[in-house]
Amino acid sequence: MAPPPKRGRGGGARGLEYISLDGLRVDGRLHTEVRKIRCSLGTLSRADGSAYYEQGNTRVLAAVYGPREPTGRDFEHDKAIVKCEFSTAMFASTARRRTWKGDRKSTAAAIVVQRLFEGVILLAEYPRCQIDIYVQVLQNDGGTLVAAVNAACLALINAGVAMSDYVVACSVGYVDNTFVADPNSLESGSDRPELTLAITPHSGKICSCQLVSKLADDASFESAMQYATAGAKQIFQVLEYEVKKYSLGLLDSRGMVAL
Amino acid sequence: MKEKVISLCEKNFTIDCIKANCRVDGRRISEARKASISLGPNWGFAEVRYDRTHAVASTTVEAITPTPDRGSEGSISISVELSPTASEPAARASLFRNTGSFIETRNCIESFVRDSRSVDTEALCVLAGVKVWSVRVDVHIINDDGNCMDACMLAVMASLMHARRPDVTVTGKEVRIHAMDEREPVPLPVHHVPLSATFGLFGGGRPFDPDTVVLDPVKTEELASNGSVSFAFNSQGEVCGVYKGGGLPLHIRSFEVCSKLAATHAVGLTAILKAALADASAEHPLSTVRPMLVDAEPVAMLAKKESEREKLAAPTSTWNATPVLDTAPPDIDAMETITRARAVPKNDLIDGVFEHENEDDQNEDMKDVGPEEENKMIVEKLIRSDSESSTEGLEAAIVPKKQRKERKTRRR
Amino acid sequence: MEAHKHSSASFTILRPKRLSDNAEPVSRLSHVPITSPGSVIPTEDHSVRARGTLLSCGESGNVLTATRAGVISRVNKLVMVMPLRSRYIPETGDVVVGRVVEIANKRYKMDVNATKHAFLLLTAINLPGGVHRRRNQEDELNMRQYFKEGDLVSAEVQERRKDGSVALHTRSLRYGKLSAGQLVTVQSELVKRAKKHFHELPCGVHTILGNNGFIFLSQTRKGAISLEMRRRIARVANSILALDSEFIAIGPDTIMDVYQTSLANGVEVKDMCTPDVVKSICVGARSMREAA
Amino acid sequence: MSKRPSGMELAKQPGTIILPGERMANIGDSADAGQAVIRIGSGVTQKSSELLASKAGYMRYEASRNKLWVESNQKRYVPALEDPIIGIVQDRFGEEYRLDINGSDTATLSMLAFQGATKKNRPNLGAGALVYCRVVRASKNMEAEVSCIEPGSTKSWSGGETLYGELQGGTVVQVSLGMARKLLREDRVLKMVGNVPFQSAVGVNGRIWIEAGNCEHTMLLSLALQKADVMRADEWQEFVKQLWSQSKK
Repeated sequence: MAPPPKRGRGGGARGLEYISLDGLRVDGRLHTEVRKIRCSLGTLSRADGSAYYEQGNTRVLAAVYGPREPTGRDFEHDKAIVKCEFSTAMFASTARRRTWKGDRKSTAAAIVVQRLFEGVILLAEYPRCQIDIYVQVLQNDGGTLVAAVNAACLALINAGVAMSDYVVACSVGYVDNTFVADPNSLESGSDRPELTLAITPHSGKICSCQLVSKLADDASFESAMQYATAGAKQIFQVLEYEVKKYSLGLLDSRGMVAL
Repeated sequence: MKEKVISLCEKNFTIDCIKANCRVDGRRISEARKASISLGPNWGFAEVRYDRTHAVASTTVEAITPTPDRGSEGSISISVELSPTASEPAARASLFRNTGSFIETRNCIESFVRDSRSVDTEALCVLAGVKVWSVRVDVHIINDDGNCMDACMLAVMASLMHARRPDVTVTGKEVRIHAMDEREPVPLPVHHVPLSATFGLFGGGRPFDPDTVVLDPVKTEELASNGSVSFAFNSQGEVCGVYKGGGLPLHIRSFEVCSKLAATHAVGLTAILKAALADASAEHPLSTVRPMLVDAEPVAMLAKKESEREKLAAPTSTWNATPVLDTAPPDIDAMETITRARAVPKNDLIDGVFEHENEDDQNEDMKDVGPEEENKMIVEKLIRSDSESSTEGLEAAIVPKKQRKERKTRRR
Repeated sequence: MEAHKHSSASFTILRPKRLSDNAEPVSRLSHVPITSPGSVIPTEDHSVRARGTLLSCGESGNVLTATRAGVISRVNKLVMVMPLRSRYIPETGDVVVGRVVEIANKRYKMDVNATKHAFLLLTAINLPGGVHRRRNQEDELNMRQYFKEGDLVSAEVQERRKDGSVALHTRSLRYGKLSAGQLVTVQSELVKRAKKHFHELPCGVHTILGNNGFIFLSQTRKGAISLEMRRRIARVANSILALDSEFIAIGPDTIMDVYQTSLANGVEVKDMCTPDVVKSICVGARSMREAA
Repeated sequence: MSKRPSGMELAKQPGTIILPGERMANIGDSADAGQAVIRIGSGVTQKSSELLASKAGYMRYEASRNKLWVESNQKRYVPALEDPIIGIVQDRFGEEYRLDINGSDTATLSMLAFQGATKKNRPNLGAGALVYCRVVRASKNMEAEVSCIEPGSTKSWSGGETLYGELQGGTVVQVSLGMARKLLREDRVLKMVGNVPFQSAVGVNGRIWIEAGNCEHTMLLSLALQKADVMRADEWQEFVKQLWSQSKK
């Protein structure tokens, strides 16, 4: 005789009620709203390109070195190679957790970020070169991969690497059988479906898409995609404004407007 | 790690063929290779072939005391190995097996099978806090001719559906596990069968360029493509997982084309899987509830294989430049020891080796493994299986402890 | 969802490099055509595509999109995007300061802060004593006497080859090994291309403004460097770093502006690096520049 | 066993299948000096007065040059002098290209080793280019060297009519070495492959380059060739007929 089945799938560990009656989520957002984003470019002086990115309580720092001479032996003679390293600070989440360099989660995230930018960066412009992307998660409140992708995109733009388009990521959770854009760590429990989508905003193409665990039959995959693209478009507006402001700031201080 | 060297003209040729909708091996763009599944004599041993891509999976089920925090849930873990025989770069990379593309395959399969709740871990609980079932699926990619992702996924699901766990009676706090031959073994609680379809992506990298998707790419297409996307659907048409790790940005339209194609492909695959399961359980030798004696039937099966090999090795017409290298078959008494060893239901690759021998395109296999390695493999297996069967007696039906411990240490 | 007004950041540890991050420049310079990767550039039909842009054929004919964040500059038919920040792009005739990384057969591999190492061929350097002859086996053997790994060398870009590699030469008395001085690294865009790159600053400091962002400071007179001269070199170095962090064009005039302002404000050399001091100095220098 | 004037009596008839370790010939002791020179090819080793096979395959004996070797069927190519092979350019080092020739090591092709190439006017091959060339140096302990100069031909490489040089378009089919040698010797198979005009270049290292007008015909040809390697003659002819009839639909 198996133990009594647990109360419904969406109940969550502490039986918390995720979406209040008037449709507000735990942190007061609507189900289509993305968390508040604050980011800045060129925060590190040593890196070729760097960006600090904050989405709600998730804080990420990205640095780009390159394009430069390849350090290892594996390089392509006709195009650049992209290498990525993803590390989470020990103090990032509530419990102090020591992560080793090669542990599963960070290598998986690093591979996604690397493959993502291999599709967007114009690699043919830098033959036999290497572009290194380093992402450091400072504070983790869910959606670290999304924040990492957006931060790496800003850092690459800051480094002046040729890219065919921005890459903007957004994730969608599924709580109390409604889709919620940009779930925080509370809403993205382990046994709930979550879709992480990265798109190129101008052409609307899909760069990377990861859906974890089965969608219930009524929730269709297409509507999840629409939520994610809408969220990504919101984030893109903020990124573009930030880059515009940063570029104009540089031009203004350099004083040479018409080059 | 340098992939197989593919020349520019081969690459361009592959892409032209795809544009003309007739692929390098004659298939249409949305046509997959025929999957053939053969479920091995032991429970939970599945062998899947997509033409030349060949994966072997095996499931072991074990009763363990659960970890305190998840006391009432069983566990399922999947490990995917790229065996050095798969392809030349794989052989060279035997030291560090975690090449980029390979880690992606493993993570992807794990998320498709485990996170999509295909096997209900709560139903794997024998007695909360005391005993739960731990299911371990090991997949080996024997020969990689492109798209080993779908082959592994199909192998994992086939192996899970075919696996059996010993029956168990719980009286109060005390748990009694019956041996496999005492009580009819029980299948695993598989709720739905997610099966994956992988597409190769082709197209220029620029923002507004059109892009094409190709179902089930072969090795040359995989090398010529710039990215891949995998969809997992079950036969009810529910999406169980999507993985696109980057590479070529894809139009929304072709993304939807892929998901529809993947849905229909999954239905077809499930039908093949069901057929294979049906005839596997019919002629399964171990299903009879008789004590484990030397069973005459396997010897007959081996003799049948022997005669088939003679037929193939008959002198072919001089025109066929490739004579079958008739390596002398191992002498009869060595075969005897093998059959006795086989009585113990442990999944040893040795059956796999013989099964390869009498596949219809036997040359195909000999060719890929190469005569020298093939001899080495057979000899190595003979020595190992002899030492194992002679040193420890024919213990209880479940996998003998020594080998399980040894497998555990090798695992960590 | 209106764009987030970027209030002065509350986080203190990660202050963005640019101190004045208020939105004021956005309104003042809104007329400047700024793009970022992927945004479409309006083009007439006869325009010719150049660096920093990408031509792709969309549904409605081909579309020109930018590949970097920068200023769209149109020179009659030519449309290109000038990136604001990128690694040094060598041009023939540039004066650069390079560091020897490796000695390969008959050439020195030099790091010039570019995407690839530049090569200084053995045949393109002046042999000691200015002797002129063909390089033979023996020269090749004692290449390490001329320059060894880690040495700083001032050189000129001789040519850019088809496959992107860059050749340098030190075929004039101005160029050669640099010693007894300090190297300051800045962003290469800030160093304007000028006729003269070797400057004698009024405060007695000799500077080589490398186009690739490597600036070498040394003493004009030969002989031992006095304590006072070391302090002056340090002050020049700090003022160059101040200009770099404020992203102000670096030339002998702007360096001297910051140098004088820091002296006038009585700022000690050692605390010239703190961010707010840097900001006040640069604002002072700019106002002085506009006043003059 | 026939006594040959060549001072060696064969233990087996040439053309039979021979296995590693079997005795192929007996040289007799070195006492009766002044014998004809015996040339040993690939797959044969000498053990005191006997010649043993070291590879499995067909035993071949060429009376005119008194040469004995074992023709075996493997996929890994061992460079031999004057072999026409197809190489893929991997990289460029200084004055040479490094070619992958499906062998144990890469081969080098000098940039000037083209028909009528000079320092200024020479072909510029990128990585991944396909080159049809001839082995000019093959020794066990050194890298093989290949060249695209055909002795006795005066055409220049840029004209495109030379036999050796870069191969453009079409595709490459990987077959076993035995099959490639057979195709080179008598091209009965090539004629039967398909009734479509096509160009082909056979490399002894198991690579065959074929190029028909459109890519569908090339694909069908490559399929037929791949299957020719593994199927028996009658099965294969039937397969080819069926292949071409399908494509007509």
